[in-house]
Amino acid sequence: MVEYLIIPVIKLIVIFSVFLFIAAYTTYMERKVLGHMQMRYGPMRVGFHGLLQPIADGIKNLFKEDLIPENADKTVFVLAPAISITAAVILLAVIPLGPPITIFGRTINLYIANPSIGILFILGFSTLGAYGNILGGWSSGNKYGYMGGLRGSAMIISYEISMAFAVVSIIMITGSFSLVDMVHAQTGLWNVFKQPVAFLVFLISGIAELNRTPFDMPEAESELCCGYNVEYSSMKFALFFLAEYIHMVVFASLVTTLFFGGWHGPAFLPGVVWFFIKVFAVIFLCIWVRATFPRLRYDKVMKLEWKFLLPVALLNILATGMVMAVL
Amino acid sequence: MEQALILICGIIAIATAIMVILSRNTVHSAMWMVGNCFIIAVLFLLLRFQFIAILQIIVYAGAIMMFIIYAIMMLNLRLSDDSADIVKNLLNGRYLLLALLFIGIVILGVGFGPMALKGTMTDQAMIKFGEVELLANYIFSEGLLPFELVSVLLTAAIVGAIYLAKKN
Amino acid sequence: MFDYVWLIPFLPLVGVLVNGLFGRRIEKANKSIIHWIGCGSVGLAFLVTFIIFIQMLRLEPDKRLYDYTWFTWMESGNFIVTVGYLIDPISMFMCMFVTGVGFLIHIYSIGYMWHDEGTYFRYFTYLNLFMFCMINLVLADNFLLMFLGWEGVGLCSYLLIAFWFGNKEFAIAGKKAFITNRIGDFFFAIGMLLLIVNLGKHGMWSIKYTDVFAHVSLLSPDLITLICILFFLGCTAKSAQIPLYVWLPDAMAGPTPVSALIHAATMVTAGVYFVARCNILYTMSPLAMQAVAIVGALTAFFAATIALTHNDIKKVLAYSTVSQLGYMFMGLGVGAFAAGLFHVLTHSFFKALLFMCAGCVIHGMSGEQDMRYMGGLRKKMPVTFYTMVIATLALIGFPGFSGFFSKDEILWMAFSSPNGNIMLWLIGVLTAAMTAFYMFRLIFMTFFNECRASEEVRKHIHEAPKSMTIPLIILAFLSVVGGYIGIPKALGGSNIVEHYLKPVIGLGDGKLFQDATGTAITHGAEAAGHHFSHMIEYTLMAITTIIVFAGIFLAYTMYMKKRTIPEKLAEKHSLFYRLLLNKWYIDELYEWNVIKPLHTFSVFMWKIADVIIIDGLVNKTAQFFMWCGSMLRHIQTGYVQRYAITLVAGTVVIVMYYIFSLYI
Amino acid sequence: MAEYQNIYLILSAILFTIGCGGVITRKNAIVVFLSIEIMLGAVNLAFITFSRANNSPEGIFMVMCIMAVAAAEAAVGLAIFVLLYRQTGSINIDKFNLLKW
Repeated sequence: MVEYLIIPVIKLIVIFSVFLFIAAYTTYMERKVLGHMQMRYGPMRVGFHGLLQPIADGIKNLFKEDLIPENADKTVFVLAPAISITAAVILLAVIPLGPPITIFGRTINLYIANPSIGILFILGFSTLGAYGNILGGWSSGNKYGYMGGLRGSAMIISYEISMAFAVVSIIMITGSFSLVDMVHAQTGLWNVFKQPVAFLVFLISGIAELNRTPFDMPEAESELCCGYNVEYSSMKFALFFLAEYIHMVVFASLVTTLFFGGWHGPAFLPGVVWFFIKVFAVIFLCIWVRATFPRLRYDKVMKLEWKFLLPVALLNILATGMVMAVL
Repeated sequence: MEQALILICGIIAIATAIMVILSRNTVHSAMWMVGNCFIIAVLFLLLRFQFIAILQIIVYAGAIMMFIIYAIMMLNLRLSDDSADIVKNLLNGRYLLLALLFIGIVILGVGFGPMALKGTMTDQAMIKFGEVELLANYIFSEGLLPFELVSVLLTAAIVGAIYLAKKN
Repeated sequence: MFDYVWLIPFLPLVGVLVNGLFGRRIEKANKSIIHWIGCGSVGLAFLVTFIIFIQMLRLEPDKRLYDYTWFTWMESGNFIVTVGYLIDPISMFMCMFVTGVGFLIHIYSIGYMWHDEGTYFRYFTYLNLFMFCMINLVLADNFLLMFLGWEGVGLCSYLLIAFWFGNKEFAIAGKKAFITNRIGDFFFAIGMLLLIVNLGKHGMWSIKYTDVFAHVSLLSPDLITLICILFFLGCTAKSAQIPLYVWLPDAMAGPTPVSALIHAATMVTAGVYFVARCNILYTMSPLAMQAVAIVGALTAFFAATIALTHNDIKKVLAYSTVSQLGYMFMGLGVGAFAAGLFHVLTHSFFKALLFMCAGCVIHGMSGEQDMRYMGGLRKKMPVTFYTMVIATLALIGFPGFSGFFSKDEILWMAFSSPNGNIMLWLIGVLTAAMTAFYMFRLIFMTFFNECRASEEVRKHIHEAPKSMTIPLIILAFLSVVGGYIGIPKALGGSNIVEHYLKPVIGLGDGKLFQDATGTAITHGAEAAGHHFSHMIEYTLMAITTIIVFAGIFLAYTMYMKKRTIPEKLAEKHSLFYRLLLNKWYIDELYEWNVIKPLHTFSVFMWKIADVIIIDGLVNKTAQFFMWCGSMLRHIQTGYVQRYAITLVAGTVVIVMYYIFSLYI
Repeated sequence: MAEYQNIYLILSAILFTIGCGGVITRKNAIVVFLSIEIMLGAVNLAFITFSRANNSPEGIFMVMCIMAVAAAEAAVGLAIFVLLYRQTGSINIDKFNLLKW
């Protein structure tokens, strides 16, 4: 009973709140980092150096008026943010945060589940996030939202492919779909050194999956005035926003797990700490990319995927296979 | 416990399936269909086939249904042409008769028919099969030829789809 | 031991494939490669033949039989046909001169066909194909493979006669040859099937020569006669005998080397070869032998009379060929198989030579074939002239030349053999006289007196190129010497040919094929010496010679001394002259008696039976189904879901059936 | 596992029948397409059940093949629908009857 119900529930609650907290503070981090990169301070007012800003934003969103446009398909309009946040949160279930720890004489694994198909689980459910975007954009009955939804879903479907192919090469050298096995396999050398090409492909297509700046097709403020969530307000908007940042954190964890050796690190710090250090490093990288690159034109985005990333990922698989066959 | 789960899932599956064909709005149909796919995946999980379950989600929910919704949106379809008389059509006598016949036959055949084939594998092995390694071994040894043929089929489908969708 | 015999047919086949498949490109690149391939393959084939021939000669005479099986051609129950080649004296004898003379003619063709643009490779492909078929015909060890070659040479003959198919007359000549040959082949095939079926009744499911000849006693004499006659009908078409000779003179439409190769030296002797090959069958059927002899003699005489009046140089030679083939069949018919084959050999030398000389003349005369517009070529074409005179002397049987020995042998056999009689001899001698006359008529008209050609043609008259004259000289040499291998005993020779062929001919001693136990007639060559003294032989020889001289003299007076005589004669006996000039109206006879009725019948079948009855039936059937379709098409509503319902209903029915069959 | 197989099979049959009904009655081509997907899902379920009940791997393999076929079908089918829509401005399948007599 304890083994199968209480501990998982506790783990669920802990991990869920930790990641929600991290996601909330990622918004703060983004604003701060961007601000400093652009020679300004970012939020400063609420709390020390604006530390309470995310909480203030949350409260503000909660109390805003909830608008539903007349033209909207109401059911879908309400459903879309829910889908989005669910698809994001569900991914947390399989991410291993650290090596097993012992509390009160019990060995506790620092993950909710370790299915044999872990990475497929992530690939499968991360795509579902696109439903939120596309349905939200379509259901609001607004042409910008509609355009954003279409563009976003097309891009996500496309980049999903090269992302999966980059993962395939990792699966090949690991010989398992389980994320825990993947971390274990990197005890000696991190995958980023074994599979640099796959890492780059994964990073680029991952940023695209997140709809982040060089690839922020569905939102594209200057073109589509915020795209799919143009009609959303208050908590629904907050859910979209949160989902996006949870996605980003999960993506950072995934990069850490797949390429940076998960919780592995010098012994002077516990594994969980190493894991989060790496996660924040990757998040920082994402923010840095956002601050650096301009948005690509839509057709160039597609061209980059189909004519560059996909062939490169395929060739990488081929090369991996050949090297494995030789060794 | 398990039986109850199966029954609940089954009822949900049937309900979502019926909603697919009853919805007047095409997008709603597609969304019910996504739900149906999920429930089928859950049923696969209950049958201890993790791999097939996640495949069901990736392929159906992730790819096919995404395509379909995408297509619906591109064509900007909302209400179906026949939205007025869906129920009338469904309750048409001959269709109902056919459907009842069908269910009856399958229940007759399935419920009391003997299970003639018996595989050579044990239950444990089959559980393993639900994971990945044994299935991979099977695909790349005995099932290699059909597997490759399927890949050819997919390639052909992609080429065909691109050709069809291309504007001249 | 002779296991490489397959090379002989294979080499020309390689030539066919290379020239036939890539010839157009090769010809564009370098024309001379074509004839290097064409001639080279045949030359190599000749070389292989020669080696095998020498090897065979070194064996004991009664061991000169080797059957090489290459592969199984077809198999049907017990009946197995193999592709195999038989090496024995008779096949090597034929193969030697087929490849040898063929090779010379290939070389000659280089010069003759060089100016044909774009068809050069086609020509050599056909020639090589012909060699392939002819070698198959000669070397085959069973009837069916021989028939393959037999049909093949017919095909090549058609292709080559109609080589310049742009000319409608030539194309018609080709068709005529082909169809006439088909008629013969039809009888031939029936004969072969009869043979297979009747041997099969006795459990002998093989048509190899060796097996057939060993088991020929299983067949009843009447059946053998029937088969022999049917075979002979096939031979009359291939070897241009009465009644199916009509195609050969028209076959002169083809290029002259083709006439030399096919219609004088090799293909037309296939019939002679075949009868000689089946001599065991024929000797068992006196009636068939009689028929062969009589048809041969009649043909010899008949064709010679036509040749008397013709003015086309090639036609004259063509009729002369028919006439000489008649001689050969006469020889075979009286049982002198060796003599017949000997004449085949010598005839192939001098007739090929004659045609090639005629080709040189035509070549020199810019394509003119009518002798009335020739004359005086002696000075301008010396090589051609001398070789042609040698060939003519050989043909008319001038003492000392090859034709003398072979022809004399046949005439002597016709007189002395138990199957022969004085009438056959008389016809033969008369024919010889006519031969002498028309051949010298040809020589005088062509080479002597003043040139009657037009001014323009006269300017271009020239000797043929080296590649054409060298084969002439070689053949001229052979025409003279070739006869000396067969000097009869009466003249102090030993008749090598007869000795050489003895193991395979007839039922004498040392035969290679198992003989039939039946009551065959005594062999002519054996019996001849016993009945008659050398004195009679000398007398007959002298008479022949004198008559030949008379013929020459007559020609000399008519065409050298008093050149008005021919015209006067023609006027005086205009009926007879026109009869000869129009070939006894045989073609017209066939036209009225065979072709016209056939044509009428065909038109009837076409207009009534085919169009009205059969087509009507088919159309009505089609209309019925169209009507059915127009009724049924209403099912095709265009509504996908209707189809789906039908599909589901069908599935329900099928599944129901299985479920209920499961429970009941 | 074997004791539940009949539930699965009956469920599969019902789902298949519902899909069938959709194919037969609906006029909207995309809904027809979705109904076909329901049928495929039902078939997959049956295959998996048989595979489990009989302890044989062929069923699983078959399901993978069916999924591949479904994906191919979706790609080509949707391309055709888009094309038809461009041509006729509708995807009512009763309007596509050019091949009728």
